[in-house]
Amino acid sequence: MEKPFSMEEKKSRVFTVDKVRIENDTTHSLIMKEPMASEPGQFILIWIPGLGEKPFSVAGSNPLMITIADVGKVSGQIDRYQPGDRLWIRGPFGQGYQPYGKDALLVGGGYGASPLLYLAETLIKKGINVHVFLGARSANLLILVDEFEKIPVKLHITTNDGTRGIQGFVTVPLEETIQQLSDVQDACVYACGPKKMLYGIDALCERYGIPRQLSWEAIMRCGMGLCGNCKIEMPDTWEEPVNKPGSKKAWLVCKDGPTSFTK
Amino acid sequence: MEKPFSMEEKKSRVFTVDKVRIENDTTHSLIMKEPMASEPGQFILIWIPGLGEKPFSVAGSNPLMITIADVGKVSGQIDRYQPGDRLWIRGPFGQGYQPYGKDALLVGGGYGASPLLYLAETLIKKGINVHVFLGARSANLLILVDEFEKIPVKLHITTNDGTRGIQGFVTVPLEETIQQLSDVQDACVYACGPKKMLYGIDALCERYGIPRQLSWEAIMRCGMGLCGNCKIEMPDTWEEPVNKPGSKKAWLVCKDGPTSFTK
Amino acid sequence: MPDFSCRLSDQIHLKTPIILASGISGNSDSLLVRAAKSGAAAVTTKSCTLKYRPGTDNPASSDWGCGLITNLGLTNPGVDSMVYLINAYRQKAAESVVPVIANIYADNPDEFVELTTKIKLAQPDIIEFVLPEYDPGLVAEITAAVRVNAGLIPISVKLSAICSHIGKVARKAQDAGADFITAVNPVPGMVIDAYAAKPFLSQGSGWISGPSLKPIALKCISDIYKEVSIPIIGMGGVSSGLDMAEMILAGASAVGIGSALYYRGYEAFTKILVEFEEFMNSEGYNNLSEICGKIWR
Amino acid sequence: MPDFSCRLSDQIHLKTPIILASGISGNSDSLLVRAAKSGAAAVTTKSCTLKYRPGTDNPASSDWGCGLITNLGLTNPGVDSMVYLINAYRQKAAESVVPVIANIYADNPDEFVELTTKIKLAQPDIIEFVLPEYDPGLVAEITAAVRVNAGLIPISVKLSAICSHIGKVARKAQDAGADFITAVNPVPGMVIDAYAAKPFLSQGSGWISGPSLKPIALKCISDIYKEVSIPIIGMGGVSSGLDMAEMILAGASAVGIGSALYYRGYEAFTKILVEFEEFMNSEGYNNLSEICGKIWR
Ligand SMILES: Cc1cc2nc3c(=O)[nH]c(=O)nc-3n(C[C@H](O)[C@H](O)[C@H](O)COP(=O)(O)OP(=O)(O)OC[C@H]3O[C@@H](n4cnc5c(N)ncnc54)[C@H](O)[C@@H]3O)c2cc1C
Ligand SMILES: Cc1cc2nc3c(=O)[nH]c(=O)nc-3n(C[C@H](O)[C@H](O)[C@H](O)COP(=O)(O)OP(=O)(O)OC[C@H]3O[C@@H](n4cnc5c(N)ncnc54)[C@H](O)[C@@H]3O)c2cc1C
Ligand SMILES: Cc1cc2nc3c(=O)[nH]c(=O)nc-3n(C[C@H](O)[C@H](O)[C@H](O)COP(=O)(O)O)c2cc1C
Ligand SMILES: Cc1cc2nc3c(=O)[nH]c(=O)nc-3n(C[C@H](O)[C@H](O)[C@H](O)COP(=O)(O)O)c2cc1C
Ligand code: FES
Ligand code: FES
Repeated sequence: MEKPFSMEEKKSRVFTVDKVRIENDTTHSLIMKEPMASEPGQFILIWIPGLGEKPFSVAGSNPLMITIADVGKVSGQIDRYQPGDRLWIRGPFGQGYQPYGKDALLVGGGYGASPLLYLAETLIKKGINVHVFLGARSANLLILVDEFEKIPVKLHITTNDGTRGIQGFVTVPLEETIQQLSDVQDACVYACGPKKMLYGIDALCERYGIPRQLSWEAIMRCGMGLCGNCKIEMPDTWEEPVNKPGSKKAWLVCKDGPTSFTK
Repeated sequence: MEKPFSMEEKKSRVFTVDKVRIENDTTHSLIMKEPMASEPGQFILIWIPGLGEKPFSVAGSNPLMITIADVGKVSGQIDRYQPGDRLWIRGPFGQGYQPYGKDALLVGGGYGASPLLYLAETLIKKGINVHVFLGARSANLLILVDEFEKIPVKLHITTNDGTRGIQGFVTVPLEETIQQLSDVQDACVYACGPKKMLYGIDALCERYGIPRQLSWEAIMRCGMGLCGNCKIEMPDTWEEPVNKPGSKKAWLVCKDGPTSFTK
Repeated sequence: MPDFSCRLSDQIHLKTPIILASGISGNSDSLLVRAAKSGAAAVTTKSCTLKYRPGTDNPASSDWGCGLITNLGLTNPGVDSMVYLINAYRQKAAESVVPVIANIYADNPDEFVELTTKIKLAQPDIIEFVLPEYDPGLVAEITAAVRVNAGLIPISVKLSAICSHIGKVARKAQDAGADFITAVNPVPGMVIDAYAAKPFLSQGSGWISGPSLKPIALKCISDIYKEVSIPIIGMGGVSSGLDMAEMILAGASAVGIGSALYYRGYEAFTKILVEFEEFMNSEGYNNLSEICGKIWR
Repeated sequence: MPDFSCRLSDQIHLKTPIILASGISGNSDSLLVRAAKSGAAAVTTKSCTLKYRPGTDNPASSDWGCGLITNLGLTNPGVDSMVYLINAYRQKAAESVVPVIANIYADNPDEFVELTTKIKLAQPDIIEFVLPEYDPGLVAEITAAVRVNAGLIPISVKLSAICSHIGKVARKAQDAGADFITAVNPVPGMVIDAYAAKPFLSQGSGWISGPSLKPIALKCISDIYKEVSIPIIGMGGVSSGLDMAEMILAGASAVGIGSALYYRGYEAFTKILVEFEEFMNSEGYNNLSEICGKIWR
């Protein structure tokens, strides 16, 4: 009988900031000197010794990149980091997005767009057709727009106040695009953003019968699938996998997720 | 910084006897059902639960084979084993023989011949020219003669009482063969047997300036290079490697050995 | 197939010997349901205290290579909410329900009396309690107090691997009325990040569980087995069917798993059981009592 | 290059902080010489008792995956031969000689007095002793007895990771006259072979050393550091330069290695030192006192 796990160290390692890119007033990206093998949709834990540790999406793996909105203690500290500064990072953790079908519809709300650039690049390499939908309350809260403009994707922008792109929610251009798809079964929506947006997108996708992969957030403590703190309930449309009985009402973002896949 | 070791389990595993081959009155070989990746000259530890654990040379690796002389508690118990019986084995441990030069002179005293058949096969595969010298007090104490006769080696047999082969010590035909070598520097003597025989062979080799690899025995306890129980002093001809200062007077059979290499 | 039914007492029969250990998912009724549906033969709630405890800051846990270290600071909603949670678990689990072990923790005998009285309202199948100290006198006093107040509910004393003379302490607990011994709680430890020149966990130190705890736990369980006649719920580093076999061979009647859910997910329950069954079959064992404590026979 | 010189006391200066732990090669003068020549800044002899002890049957040790388990049964030639052995070591080491720590073990204070008086004849640089129990009163009594009889030789009390309230016990030892604390001795454990349905070691149980011991040792050392003002010789699971850094950061003044000789051979001393130097350089540290106990500053 084989041992069911490998004795690798999963401790935090030191990473050094190489470049800082400002995305908007409150959001910036850190590009590290070191790479970290990972998939889009996975997350890492960043530790600031003496301050705390928080999860962030992988926004690029070679070198490792993260996009961070300054909202509090840890993110605020990271916000001040300059090239040469060090961070302690462990990971990657969780289930990433899986490339699926021939059309990909990527939806990002606010800093939820952070893993999508990395995802878009990965999908393009696989020959998948990529649409990107970025939504925010206002133009100054959008992120990564310039970066998406540099790669071969069809970009759709919405703001609630109409300061950039179409006025309204991302779901509007998303729905239009879904309607134009030749085969919804051979396409997939990939979304990342606030829970409310994810529920909305899930309902929309359900209506059109289109597969979707949603990336969820929750407050994490152990990050190891033990404490139960990151538990969320999945939407009713989400079918419970046979090998995970009971998970529908008790899905762990850190271990079952952060991405869910409904086909 | 990498971790300096891998967290693999080195615990005993269960092996099952497949075949038993009688070598002489007191010696027999056990051929297991399972293989064990190993090199000739390495040793394993055989545990008989409730009885004890002792080191034995690897006499074949695929499947694992061992050749055992019945001299006491553990070996006596193993002597009674039949196909289907189980043994607990860990290993391989230690430094094996390294193929060297174009002529190989293999010398076995008593059950010391046990790793030599496996060694001979390995050397032949590398295109090395193999001589085998088997010595024992009497014909009935020789082992593996039939097996050596089946493979392309030049076989020399000596017995102290002349009951088989040349009467006398193995060192006699060994010395003759050394004298006939075209280039002693491109040849190597590989010996396994009682300490006295090894000292003798070492002195002979030193006289002719021929490289030799000697396999030593000692009473082992930890088998891990910690307790110091298997410590022996190497002959004066043995030069201390620069990365092992002090080892000449304190060489660990379990870790530095069991084979030593003097060029 | 071997008979896996596990009779802990006249009242407590488990369908298999595998149990969800305390502290793993044990603050959520729906996660307890998930554990039950995933194959746990009994589930244990997180240690609860009289009042709500928010727990510690992150980092609160880490995989340091040979095992885990955690210090979540006894995060729990307090005993009143725990009673509610246990009832909710039973309701949601419906026909999947398995026995529930309610774990309580207090600093002193008086608090234990209050906790026992309160948790009893949920009618847990077993009340398990964690001791603040292993002074033999205190162990006896607390055990007796819980015993009296638990009424008909069986009680289990949970001992830590750092409890010295653990066999003797377990004996004290048995004499004071414990129905079972749960062992072990993890050992204290500290992971330091040399580059940060700081301990990794926010609290400095934590508790070591998982693979590196196993040989320590096996020693404890075998020491306890030699001293007591009540059943032992063994745990500490079990993550495979062979680990489970070793623990039962050392003297455990049932086996808890915790860290294994990190290594193998909720599937750990069925995976470990399948492996354990393979072992039982290959060795020709028919039931658990054949192997319980067998290393001593 | 950072300054590695390690001043344990006015009398004891080590050229680096790396020490050969007790029980590893410590029954052989020529192996102690080998350790000294391989880079040990001090060597410790195997625990010796009043009389010769043959030790246990094989199997006496194993690598169980996360660390080692050993129970060699205190094999040692007895104190009289140990005195001879220490002298032989000094003579054979000649100019490679490094300080020698003589480790003694007894069951009771009287025996400790006799052992101390005898081992003193070898004039070891430090007398280290292993306690039979961690009862604070006994710790104080034995320490005081050794202290009085050791004369001018500094003494170190070696504590085990299973010693509960280790900080307080270390404090007792300091108050009773200990010059150093050595910590830790390994934790008891048991490795079971499920197929054999037997413990693997001939003695049933043994002691767990190596990587899995490290976080436990770090916690002990930091607990001790907070309670005492005398230097700590830290050990337990150190096998790399980073491990060594962690142990010093936790409060050790010097670091012992044992199991690392299994993982990395006698080369462990220089390899660990080179790695430690890399760490010191990369972090810009200049000497040991800058990092000793730094996690608490
Ligand atoms: C799987 C996962 C991936 C994540 N990926 C990213 C990422 O790529 N980029 C990123 O910036 N963050 C990401 N987050 C969120 C991130 O982990 C932190 O929650 C966030 O940075 C706040 O931490 P803090 O210590 O700075 O704030 P805290 O001091 O903990 O909180 C400060 C205040 O901000 C509020 N707050 C906390 N989180 C959020 C939030 N997410 N949005 C708005 N307000 C909040 C709190 O309620 C509080 O009032 C991710 C979270 C998860 C679970
Ligand atoms: C590296 C190494 C490789 C070895 N390879 C082999 C091998 O391939 N085949 C093999 O049969 N043995 C081999 N041995 C020897 C083996 O390990 C045991 O020592 C031997 O089997 C005796 O164990 P026992 O428990 O049966 O005897 P015990 O009960 O321990 O001893 C019984 C009696 O036999 C004597 N005795 C012990 N060892 C020997 C010996 N080697 N020769 C003669 N008398 C002895 C003892 O002094 C004692 O009087 C090897 C030893 C080492 C160190
Ligand atoms: C994340 C986590 C939280 C725990 N919380 C508790 C707890 O609240 N009460 C308790 O008695 N034990 C708690 N434990 C200890 C476990 O119940 C168990 O005794 C220990 O982890 C050993 O088993 P394992 O190696 O299978 O994890 C916790 C363990 C972990 C890993
Ligand atoms: C094989 C072996 C034998 C030991 N013998 C002794 C001993 O006789 N006396 C003692 O105090 N410690 C002894 N120890 C404990 C070590 O000195 C040390 O405290 C422990 O192994 C932890 O360090 P490590 O993880 O570097 O091995 C022994 C350890 C090993 C591995
Ligand atoms: S954060 Fe603990 S289970 Fe997910
Ligand atoms: S047998 Fe212990 S060092 Fe070789």
